Amino acid sequence: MNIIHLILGLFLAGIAAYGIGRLKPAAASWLTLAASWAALLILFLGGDTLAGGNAWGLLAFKMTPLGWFFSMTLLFVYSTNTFFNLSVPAAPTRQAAYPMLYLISLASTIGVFSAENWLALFIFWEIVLWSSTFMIGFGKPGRGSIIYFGMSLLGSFMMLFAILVMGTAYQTFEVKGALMAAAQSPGPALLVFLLMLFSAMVKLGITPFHIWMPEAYHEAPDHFAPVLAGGLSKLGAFTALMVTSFLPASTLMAQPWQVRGLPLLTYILLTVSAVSIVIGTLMAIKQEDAKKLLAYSSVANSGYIMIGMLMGTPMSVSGALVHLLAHALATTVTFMVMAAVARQTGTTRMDELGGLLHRMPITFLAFLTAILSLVGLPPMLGFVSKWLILQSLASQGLFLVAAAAIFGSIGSLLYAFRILSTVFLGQLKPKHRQVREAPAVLLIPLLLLSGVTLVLGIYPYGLVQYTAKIENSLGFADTVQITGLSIQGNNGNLNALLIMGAFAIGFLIALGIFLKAPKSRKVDLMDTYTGGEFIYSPELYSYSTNFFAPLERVYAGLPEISRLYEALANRVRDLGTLVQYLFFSPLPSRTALLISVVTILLIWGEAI
Amino acid sequence: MQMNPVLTIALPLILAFTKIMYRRIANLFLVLGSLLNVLVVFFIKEGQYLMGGYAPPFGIVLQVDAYALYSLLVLNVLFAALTILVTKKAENLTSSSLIALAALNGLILTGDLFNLFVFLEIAAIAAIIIASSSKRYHHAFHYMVASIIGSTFYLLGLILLYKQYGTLNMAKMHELMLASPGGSSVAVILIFVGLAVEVKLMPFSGWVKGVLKNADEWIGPMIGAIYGGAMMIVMGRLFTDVFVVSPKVTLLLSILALVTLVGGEAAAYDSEKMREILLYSGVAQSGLEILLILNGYAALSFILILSNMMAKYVMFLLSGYIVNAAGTDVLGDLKGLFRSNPFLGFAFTAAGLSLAGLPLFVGFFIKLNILYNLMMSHSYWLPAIILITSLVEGIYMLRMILGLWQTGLEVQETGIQIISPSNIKTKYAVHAITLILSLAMVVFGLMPDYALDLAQKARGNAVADKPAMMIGMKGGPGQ
Amino acid sequence: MKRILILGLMAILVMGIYNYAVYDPYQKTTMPFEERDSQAYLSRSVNGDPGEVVYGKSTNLENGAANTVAAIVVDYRSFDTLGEVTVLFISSLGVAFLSGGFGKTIRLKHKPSFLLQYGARFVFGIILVFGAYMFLHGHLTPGGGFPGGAIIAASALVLYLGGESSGEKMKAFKILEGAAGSLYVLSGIVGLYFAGFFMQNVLPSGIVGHLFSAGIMPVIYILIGLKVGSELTGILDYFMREEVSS
Amino acid sequence: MMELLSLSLLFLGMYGLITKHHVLKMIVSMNVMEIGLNLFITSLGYQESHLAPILSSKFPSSALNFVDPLPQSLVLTSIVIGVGTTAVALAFAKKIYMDYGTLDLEKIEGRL
Repeated sequence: MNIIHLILGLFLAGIAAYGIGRLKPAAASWLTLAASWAALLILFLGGDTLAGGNAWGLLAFKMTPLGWFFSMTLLFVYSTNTFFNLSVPAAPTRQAAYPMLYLISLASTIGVFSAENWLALFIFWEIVLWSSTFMIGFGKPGRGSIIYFGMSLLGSFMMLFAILVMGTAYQTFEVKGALMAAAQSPGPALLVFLLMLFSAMVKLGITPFHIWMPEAYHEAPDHFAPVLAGGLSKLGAFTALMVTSFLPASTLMAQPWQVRGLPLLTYILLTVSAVSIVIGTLMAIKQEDAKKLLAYSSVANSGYIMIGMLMGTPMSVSGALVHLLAHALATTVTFMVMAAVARQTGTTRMDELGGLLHRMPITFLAFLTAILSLVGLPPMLGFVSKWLILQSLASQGLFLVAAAAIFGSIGSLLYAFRILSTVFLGQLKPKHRQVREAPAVLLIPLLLLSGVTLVLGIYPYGLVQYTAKIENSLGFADTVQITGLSIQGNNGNLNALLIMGAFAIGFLIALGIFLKAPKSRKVDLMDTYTGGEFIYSPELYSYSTNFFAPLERVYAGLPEISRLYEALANRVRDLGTLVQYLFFSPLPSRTALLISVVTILLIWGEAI
Repeated sequence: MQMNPVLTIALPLILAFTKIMYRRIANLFLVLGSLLNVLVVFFIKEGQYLMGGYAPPFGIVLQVDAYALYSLLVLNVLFAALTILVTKKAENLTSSSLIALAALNGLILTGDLFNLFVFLEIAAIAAIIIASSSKRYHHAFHYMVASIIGSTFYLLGLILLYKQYGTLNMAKMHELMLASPGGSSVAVILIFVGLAVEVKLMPFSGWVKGVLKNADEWIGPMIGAIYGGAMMIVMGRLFTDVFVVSPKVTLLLSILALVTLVGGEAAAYDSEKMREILLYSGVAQSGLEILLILNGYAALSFILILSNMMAKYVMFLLSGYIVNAAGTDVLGDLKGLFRSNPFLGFAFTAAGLSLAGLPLFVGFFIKLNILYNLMMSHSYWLPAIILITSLVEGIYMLRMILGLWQTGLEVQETGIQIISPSNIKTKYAVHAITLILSLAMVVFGLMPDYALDLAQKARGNAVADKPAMMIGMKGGPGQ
Repeated sequence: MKRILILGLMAILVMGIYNYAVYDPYQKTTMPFEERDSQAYLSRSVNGDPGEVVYGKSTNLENGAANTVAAIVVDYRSFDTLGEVTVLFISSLGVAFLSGGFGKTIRLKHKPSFLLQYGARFVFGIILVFGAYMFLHGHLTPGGGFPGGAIIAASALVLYLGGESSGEKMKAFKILEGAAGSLYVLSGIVGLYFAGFFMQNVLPSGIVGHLFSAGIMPVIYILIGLKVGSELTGILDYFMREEVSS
Repeated sequence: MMELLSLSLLFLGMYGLITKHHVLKMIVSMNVMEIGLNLFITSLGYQESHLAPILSSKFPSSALNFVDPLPQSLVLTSIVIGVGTTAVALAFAKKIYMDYGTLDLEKIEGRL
C-alpha cells in the first residue's frame, strides 16, 4: 500500500459512491465514511514513512513528516465529518454528486501534501478548489461559492505564476529543489516568495484576502462547513511553511533592510498578519450569525498561524503547527456543533437561539472544549500553541505584533463568550422547548474531536516532539526543545501537566462550591408576572442582539475590504459593457466602420 | 485502401447537387453524406494531391499534412454528430449543410490561396443561410455584410501578393516571401483583417452577437464551434505556414489579439445570458488562439483550437436544448436546471471547466503549456495578462455552471422545479455524444501527453513553429 | 460632417494601400510578367515545354483551348470553377430557403402588350441560341459557361416579362440544375479514377482553335452553362414568388 | 492610375456601407465594392500594348506578348461569386421588408 494506491483508491471510491448514490443515497454516505476512515487508518499506520512512488512522471509522491502531519490533520477532519454526512436530513446529501466530490477532494488534499512536484501539487490544489466549490454550492443559494471560487482562483493563479517562474528560471518543478534553487540565486526569487505567500494567504484567509471566508462558511451546507473551515484552509499553511522554510525572506533581503533582526519583508507580512488578527476579532464580535462569527474567528486564528510560520524560529514554527492542529480540531467542532444546532432548531442566527444547554448538554460540552481551545485557555491544545507563539514573539521583541496577538486573545474571549451565552446559556426560546439532543451518530465525532483537543492539551509532548521532527526535515538548524515534561521557552518553560494539575484542583474546588451552595431557581422567560407586563414577542427580550453594541460603535464606520473587490468586479463589468457597446453594435455600418478604422491603424501603424 | 482527400469535398457536393432532385429523402442524404465523409477521412494518407494533373505552382493542390488530417477528422466527426442530432432542424437546409461541410473541408485542405478564397465564400454563404434559419434576418444580413467586407479584403490582399510574388500557391508563396519579405505587409494585414472577420477577432466581430445570441442547438454548434474552429485552423495555416510576417506587423496584430482576449472576457463577465456568455468567451478564446498563432506557437494554438472547438460545441448544443425547453437563457431563471438533468449537467460542466482551464480536464494542460512556453521566451507580462483573463473566465464560467446546478431560494422553499427532466426532451444520442466528448476531455486531461504529442507531430514541421516544450503528465523539461 | 470624415478615412485607407502596396515606380515589389506563374499557362508548359503554340496548328497540347483565360478557368484551375458553380448553387438554395420554397407567382401589375407577349417568345429563341453559342465556343472566344448561362437566364426573364408563368417548368429546371452539377463533379471523379487526378482532362485535346478541341473543356462548359442558366432562372423565379404560408 | 481609381471605387463602396443603413443601398454599395475590386484585379494584370490572352488567326503564336491571363480568370470567378452574394442579399432584403415593413436597419434596431 503506498500513497498512489491511497489516492487512486479514494478517487475510485468517489466514483463508486456516485454510482451507488444514484441508487441508494444512504449507502453512498456509508461508503464515504468507510473509505475515509480506512484512509485515515492506512495513513496512521503507514506513518511518515508511507511509501511514495512515481505514478506517471509528473505525479510523483513522497511522504514527508510535514506532509504526514497535514494529511493526518485533514484526514481526521474529513473522516470525523463523514458522520455528519450520514445523518443530515436535508435534500443536498441525497445528491449523489456530494459523496463523490467529498472523496475526490479528500484524495486531492493527500495529493497536495505528498506531491513531489509543484505542478502535481497545483493540479491537486485546483481539484480541491473546484470540488469544494461545488460542495459549497449544495448549501444556501447565494454568491458565497462564487466569491470563494474567485478568491481561491486568484490565489491559485498567483501560485501557478510563481511555479512557472520557478520552472522557467530554475528549470525545475521539484517542490523542494525549486525553492532551494530560488534561495540560492535571487533573480525572480522575490516574486516567487511574494506570490507563493499571497496564494497561501488567500487560502488561509489573511486580511486583504479574507472576504471569502464568512460568505463561504455561511453558505456552505452545514455538514460541509466543518471540513471547509477546519480542513481546507490549512492547505495554505502547507505551502506557506514550505516557502518560508526553504526560501526564507532573509535570503531575499540584504542586511540594511532589517527591522529587529528580521527582514523588512517579513516584518511587513507579520504586520499584515497582526492586522488580520485584529480585524478578524473585531468583525467576529459584531456578527449576528454564528457561522459568520466563527468564520471571522478563523481569520484571526490564521493570523496566528501565519505569524508563527513567518518568524521562522523553531519555537514559532512549532507554535504554528500546533496552533494549526488546535484550530483545525476546535473549528471543526464548533462548525459541527452549529450543524447539529441547525439540524435540531433550523437556524444558526444567534438572536433566534438561546438556552440550549439544557436541551443539548453533550453538544454544549464539546462546544465548550472547542471554544476554550480557540481562546487559548488551559488545559486545551490552543493554550499550548498560543503560548509557543507568544513566547517567540516576545523573544524577538516584536511587541507590536505581540500586542495584536494578545488583543486577539482577549477579543476572542468576547466573541466566544457571546456565542456561548447566546446559543447555549440564557433563556430557552419557547419554540425550542421540544428540541432534543443531537443523535448519537453526531455526538461521536464531537466527542472524538474535543477529546483529542483535551488530551493533547494535557499531554502535548508527543505532538511537540513531532513538530521538532518536522523542523528537522525542513532543514532547521535547531528545533524546539523538550526536557522531561516541560517545553523549553526563552523566558519560561511550559509544563502542561503541571498546569492541568492546577486547573484540576481549581475545578474541584469550584465543583465543591457549586454542589454545596443552594440551587438557583429557574425563572422562565415568559414568567413576568412580577413586572406586571405582558410579553408579545419574546425575541425582543433576548439580550443576544447587539450584544457588544457599545464596543461595535467604536469601529462601526470603518470601510470594509470587500468593497474593494466589489469595485474591481464592477470595473470589469464596466469594461464589458463598454466592449459590448463599442464592438457589438447590431448595425452592420458600425462593423464596417470598425474594420476600416482598424485597417487604417494597422497599415499606417506598420508604415510609421 | 487509400482515399483521395478531394472526396471529402466532392462527395458532399455531389450529394447536395443530386439532393434537389429527391426532396423526400433529404435528411438521409445529409446524415449519410456526413458519415461517409468521416469514413473517407480515416483512409486519407498524408501527401500532396494534384487537381487536374497539373503540378503545384500552376495547378491547385490539396495539401494533406497531419495538421489538415487531424483537423479534418475532428471537424467531420463533430459535423456528423451534429447532423445526426438535429436532422429535424436541418431539414430545409440539407443541401446548404452538405455544401458547408464540403467548403470547410476544402478550406482546411487546399494549398492554393485563391482556391481558399472560393471556399471561404462558399462557407460564408452557407453559414449565412444556416444563420438565417433563426428567422432573424437583419442579424444574418449583418453577418453577410461583414463577411463580404472580409472576403473583399482577403481578395484585395491576395491580389497584392500575387502582384508581388506572381504565384497563388501557398508553398511557393512561402519560399518567395522568405527570400524577399519586404513590401508585403499591407497585403498580409488585409488578408488578416479579411479572415479576422470570420474568426471573430474583436473589432471585426460585430456580427457575432446578433447571430449567436439567438442560436438554437443547430446554429450554435455550427457557427459558434465548427465554423469558428475551421476558420481558425485556416488562420493558423496561413500565418504559420505561408506568410512571413514582419515583427512590427506581428506586434500590431498581437495587440489586437490581446485587446480581443481582454475585452471578450470582460464582456462575457458582464453578461447574464447563457448564450451571450458563450459567444463572448468564444471571442476571447479566439483572441488567445490568434495571439499564439501570430507568435509562432503552432502546435499549442492547434491543440487549443481543437479543444475549444469541442468544448464550445458541447456547450452551444446543450444551451440550445436548454433554451428550447425553458424558453429563456437568462441564468437567473434557469437555477437548478441540472439537478433534474444530471447527464446534461455533467457534459456541460466538464466542457466549461475544460474551457476555463481547470485540472482534470484537458484545458488545464493546454493553458499550462501556453503559459510555460510564453514565459520561456517572453517577459512575464503576457502570461500575467493571460492568467488575469483566465481568472475572469473561470469566475464567470463557474458562476454560470454553479447557477445551473444550484437551486434558487424560491425553489428550495417551495420544492417546485421549474424545468423537470421531462421538459428537456432530448434524444439519448444527445446524452451519448455530449458525454463522450466530455469524457474525452477528462481522459485527455488525465493523459495529455498523447494529445500534446499529436499536436507536436502535426505542427512540429510547421514552418514558423517555435519548438514548444510541452509539459505533459509524463513530465516536462527539467524533470 | 460625419460623412466627410468617413470619406477622409476612406481616402487615407486608399492612400495607405496605394502607397505601400500598389505604387511601385522602381518595380521592386512587382513580379515581372515573364516570371509569374501565369506565363506557363500562356505557353501551355505546365507539364513540359511544347515549344511555340500556334493557332490552328499545334496539337496534343496539355490544353488545347485557344482562349487562355478559359483554359485557366476550366482546366488549369477547374477546381476553383467547381467552387464557383457551388457558390451560385448555394446562392440559389439560399434564395429558395429565404423565399420559403414554392409559393405562388406574383402577377405582374401590367398586362403585357401584344408586341411584348409575342415578341418575347420570338426573341426568347434567339437569345437561347446565342447563349448556347456562348458556352459552346467558350474555349475559343471570350465568353464561356457563365456568360452563356446568364444569357439563357435572360431569355427566361424575357419570357416572364412577356407574361409567361413558370409553373411546372421549374421542376425540370431543378432536375437540370442537379443533374448538371452532379455530372460536373462526376466528370471530376471520372478523371480521378480513370486518369489518376481529380478533374483531369481525359479527352484528347485536338488542334488549337478547332471547335472540337481542348478535350473535356467544351463538355464542362456546356454543363456549367446549363447549370448556371437553370440556377439563375430559378433565382429569378423565386424573386417572382411570394410566401403562401404567411 | 487605373489602380488608384479602382481602389477608390472599392472604398467608395465601403463608404456607402459605413454611412447607409438602408438595406438596398448597402447592397448597391457592396456591388460597387465588388466592381472596384474586380477592376483593380484586372488592372494589376494589364500592361500597355500587350494582347488579350486569346490565340486567334490574327495573333496565332504564344510567343507574342500577352497580358497576364490569371487575374482575368480570377475576376471571372469573383464576378460569379458577386452575383451569388447579391442574389442572397436581395433575398434578405425582401425578407427583412416582409418582417419589419421597412428596409432601414436603424429603424429596425430602434424598434427592437
